[in-house]
Amino acid sequence: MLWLRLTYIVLNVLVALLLAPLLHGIERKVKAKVQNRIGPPILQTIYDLSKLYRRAPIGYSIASWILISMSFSYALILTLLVPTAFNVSLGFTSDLVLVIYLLTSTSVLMALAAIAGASPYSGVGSSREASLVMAIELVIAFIIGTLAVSYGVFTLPKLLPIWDLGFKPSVLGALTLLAILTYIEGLRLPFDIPEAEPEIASGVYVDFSGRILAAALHTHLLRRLLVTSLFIDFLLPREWFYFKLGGYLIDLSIVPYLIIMVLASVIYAVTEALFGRYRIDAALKLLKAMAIMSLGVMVLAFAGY
Amino acid sequence: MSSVGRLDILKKALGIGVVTRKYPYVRVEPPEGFRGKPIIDPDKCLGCGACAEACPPKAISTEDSQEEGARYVKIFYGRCIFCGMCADVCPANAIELSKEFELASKERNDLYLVIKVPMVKCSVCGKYFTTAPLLLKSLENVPEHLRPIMTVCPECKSKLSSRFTSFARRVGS
Amino acid sequence: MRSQVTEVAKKLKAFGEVYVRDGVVKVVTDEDRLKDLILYMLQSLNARLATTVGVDTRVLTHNYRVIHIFSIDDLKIYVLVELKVPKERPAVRSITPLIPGADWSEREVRDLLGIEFKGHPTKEYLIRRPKLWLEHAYPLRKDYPHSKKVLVPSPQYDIEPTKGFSVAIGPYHPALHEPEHFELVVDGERIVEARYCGFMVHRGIEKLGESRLDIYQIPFIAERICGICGFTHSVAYTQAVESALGIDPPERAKYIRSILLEIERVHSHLLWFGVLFHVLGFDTGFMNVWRIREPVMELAELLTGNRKTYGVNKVGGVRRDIDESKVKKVKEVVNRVRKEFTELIDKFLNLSEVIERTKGVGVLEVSDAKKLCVVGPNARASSIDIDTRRDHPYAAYPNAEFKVPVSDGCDVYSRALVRRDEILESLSIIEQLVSDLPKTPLSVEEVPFKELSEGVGATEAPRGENVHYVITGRSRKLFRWRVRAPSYANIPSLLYMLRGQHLADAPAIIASIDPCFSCTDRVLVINLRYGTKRYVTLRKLRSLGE
Amino acid sequence: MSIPKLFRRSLWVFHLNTGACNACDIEILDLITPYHDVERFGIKLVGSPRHADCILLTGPINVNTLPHVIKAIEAIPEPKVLIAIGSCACGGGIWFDSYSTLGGVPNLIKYLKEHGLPIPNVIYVPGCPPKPEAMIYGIAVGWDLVRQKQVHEVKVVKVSEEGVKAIEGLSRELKESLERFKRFLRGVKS
Repeated sequence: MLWLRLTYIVLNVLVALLLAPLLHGIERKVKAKVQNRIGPPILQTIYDLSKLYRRAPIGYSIASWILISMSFSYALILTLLVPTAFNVSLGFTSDLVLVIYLLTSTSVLMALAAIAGASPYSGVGSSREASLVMAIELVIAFIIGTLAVSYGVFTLPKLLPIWDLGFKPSVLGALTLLAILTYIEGLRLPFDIPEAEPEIASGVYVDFSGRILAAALHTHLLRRLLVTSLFIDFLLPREWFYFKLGGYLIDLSIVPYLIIMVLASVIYAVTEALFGRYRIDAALKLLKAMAIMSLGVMVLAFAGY
Repeated sequence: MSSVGRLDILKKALGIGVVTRKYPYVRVEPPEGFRGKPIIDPDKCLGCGACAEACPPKAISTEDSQEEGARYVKIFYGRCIFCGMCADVCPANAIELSKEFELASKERNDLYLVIKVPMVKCSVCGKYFTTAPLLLKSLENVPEHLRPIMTVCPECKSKLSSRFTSFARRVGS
Repeated sequence: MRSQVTEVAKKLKAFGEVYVRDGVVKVVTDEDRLKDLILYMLQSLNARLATTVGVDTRVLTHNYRVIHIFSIDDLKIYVLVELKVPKERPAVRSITPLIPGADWSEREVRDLLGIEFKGHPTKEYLIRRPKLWLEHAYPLRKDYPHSKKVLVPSPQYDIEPTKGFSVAIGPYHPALHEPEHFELVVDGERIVEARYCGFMVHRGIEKLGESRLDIYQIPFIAERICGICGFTHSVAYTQAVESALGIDPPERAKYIRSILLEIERVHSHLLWFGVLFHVLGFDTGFMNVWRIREPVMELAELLTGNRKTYGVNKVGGVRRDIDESKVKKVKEVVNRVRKEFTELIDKFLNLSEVIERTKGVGVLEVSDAKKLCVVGPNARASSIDIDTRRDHPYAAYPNAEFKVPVSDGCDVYSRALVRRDEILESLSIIEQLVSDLPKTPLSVEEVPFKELSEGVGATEAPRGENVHYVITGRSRKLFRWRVRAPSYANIPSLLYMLRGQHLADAPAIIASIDPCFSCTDRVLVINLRYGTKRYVTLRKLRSLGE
Repeated sequence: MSIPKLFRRSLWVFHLNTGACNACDIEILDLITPYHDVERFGIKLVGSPRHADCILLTGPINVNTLPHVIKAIEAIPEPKVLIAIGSCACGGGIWFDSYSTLGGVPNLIKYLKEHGLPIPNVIYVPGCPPKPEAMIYGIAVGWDLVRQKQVHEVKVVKVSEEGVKAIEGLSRELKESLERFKRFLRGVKS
């Protein structure tokens, strides 16, 4: 059975790598439809990334090359931990801490790589990315904290899905906050401040080019996919979709997972099309309010509800 | 987060639907009177060069080559601003602005339209001095007996006339 | 109007000889009487400086001339203050200490003609680049051939490193589709100080107008001064030449000119709304407003044969007619644009994040606006009620009633409101003018040419008052042609607006005055992001993080 | 000299205004709006030359912008494409011989050759300003999607037979009258 688990894990990583740009393509298509235009083909982001991977970077500093490849590999490790297409993950105790660490460090490494670029735009972009992501990760940490506290369990596979572990008001609060956060974590429009193209000329990415830029964009898309699938894993009862085939356990939960992910990106795209961009201080004010709420929910969890 | 306003925007946007024109798969026809590519009609062109004179960006140039005995009127579409001054000043209405606007090209040489106009030799010194159609057109309003003089180039004409006058003075004195 | 002109002329006699010709009063004065003449005009006549013109008249009178053009709005007249400048070491007293608005035009005359201005606050160049331009190349002097390049044979490309930590917006910045350059010295996200260095789009328009082109070809170069408000320049130019030669174009030509001017204002303001929403990140607004704008462009293409450069104007009249079928199409497009625009624009403007990023942002105080002689929607948003269509009526505006929207909000939001009302006014003007087009020929038969006569032509461009000053030369060429575009007066006001604002709002503020840099020949260079390598110290990183 | 195969499906474009009157620039922005929407071809406007594959150059390359145009061209990773938009870029426009402009992309390429700098593939899109469809057509020509309509053309003006004979007849007549006049002169002198 070990080799079956291994194939699932490898498949999991591959599907995540391909699904992230695909969902972004769907988002761009839906956003275009809302803006009364045809919009790019669904596979457009995959074409962009494949073109960028084949192009050599120009005038890059070694520091940004190393930092970006580190952040890309962190994102790959993250796909091992969070079950996306198949209900399988490494699943050792307190892997949630690693999930939070990896999520935070991918964006911090991106900010550091941007500073290495030494242009004023990337400097400002990295400062925005750093401050924004700190606020978001704080809220995610509180949410995962409440889940762990309310169920007394600190390994991810045991937490999934929430239905079997019974419902508590604190868990409900945590999950609604996580739902809003999956939108913000993806740095979608009101919050796409670090790479605000018209303001600071795609701030964080301004100095990357060719393969480095491809890796940076791919990491960014992967993070979006993983946080959304983290949220969906809590709700999706994957056991229903198992079925036996000659002694082996075939996991078909990829089908509902894909349907929900596509639905989620359509909803995200429509909301993104209807928003302007917040200024950094307005965004931080909103995130501070969410942090206080999530702290309240955590206190609720400690109190035992 | 005034969501009511946003939903109206969404409703209106979806109501209008996709408005993209699928060019280049669908042909786009510019309206009447569109100022497109200026085209010279070789049957009417006299090679007089009035258009080269009037062209604000000097996109039309004329060049006489003595070896081939022809004047080259060249339009460089790269610098043409499609203003229509050449069409206004052309005495023979040989230039008119077509509705053609797809002029993209990979080589700069493709952007040239060259009109080769045969020229006429001066019957005294044998140098090419004007184009044949221009000479024929200007012959119409020259009285019959003076027509032969039109085939002499300006320099020779001035030399001849100066010799005539000096001779006349000598005879007169 | 006659009495006011003679009355002003009598008052100005104390300062020098006075010449009067239909609405233009010229005072030839000298340096010592200049100061109190300017003070007199500022205080009692409430005049506003339009621009300063430097003319190389060494061929005629062995000296240079500097002419300050003032506009007295309530009396509807222009006053030209002329100073003679010696030939050897050309220098004259500067009026910038009295009127800050004259700073740029005086520096331009110094750069291009080599006339020194005594007492001018800054020594910085405006157009020249010391490292790029030849040392003693003064292009606007008559002896300088128009096709002699000013480029130093082998310029080096080292771009001066930024002083302190400054973020430069431009020259190739996605928010601004033109190469303009603002150096914003930033502390964290807050702008401490803004420096503007422009003049990258300087194409030597005035020199070409004097040398290679004759008065019939110049409307085409005037139209390409600015790609968005090109037709206002060509109308201002033709009116300047017509007032210099004493021609009065037929009524129908005036109506067609006004109709096309208003069509250009509608498309320019709609474009501005799109750019503002794009800069604020609200791309759906940008897409929708530009979708509404597309029929206006196609209407212009139907009427004039080209979407942008109308090419319909010529000295003494118009080259194309608007016949019955086109009038119907104009009315149809006007109704459609009005319906769609009014439906959507209010929804876009009261979105919470749009309001939050435009209300109270980029404030220009009324006193600053007056001091800098700001024009157009910027001035009208800071409660200065000036509009050339009403103050110096031209073309067919006298027989169209329209009100001039003014607001006292002084910020980006009120500029948006002023522009929204102006679009609706323009649409109603187009409807009024198109419905009763008079039956007259399209242009004057022949153009009598007078040598060495002056003319001032002004129009209300979408961005403000647009002044052209013309001296006619010999054989249908011009002796001097001066263009003062509206953004020329608006850009200095930007430096007041940008101080103390958020960096994220800088593009929105810059876009709020709708700068048209190719209008003002003014754009500039920046230290390109990969120009100089500079590593950020830890202390700087922390200061960034606040 | 067309757009490489690599960019057939995804062409990232950087807009470089070298002192243009910005009629072409707002037509480039028009390409993104609903009526023309070039994103359906995978074309995207990017904020930094390093991300770009192709430069949309407008304007007659003003002297003051020259250092930055060269920096921008160098900053594009190989292979790079340059599309000259509008008559200012293709041939210098009305200001081709002004003292402060280089006079369009042909002179820029000559300048780059002199200084030994990289020369990109060039596509010319004439027009003042070119219609948005003309720009899409230019990119389609670059992708070899469509046949290029605008080709170098030489037209010869034919003169009618009797016209040529008339001219010869007149010049023969003139030569005879000149001969007669010379004989008359010799007669008078002797």
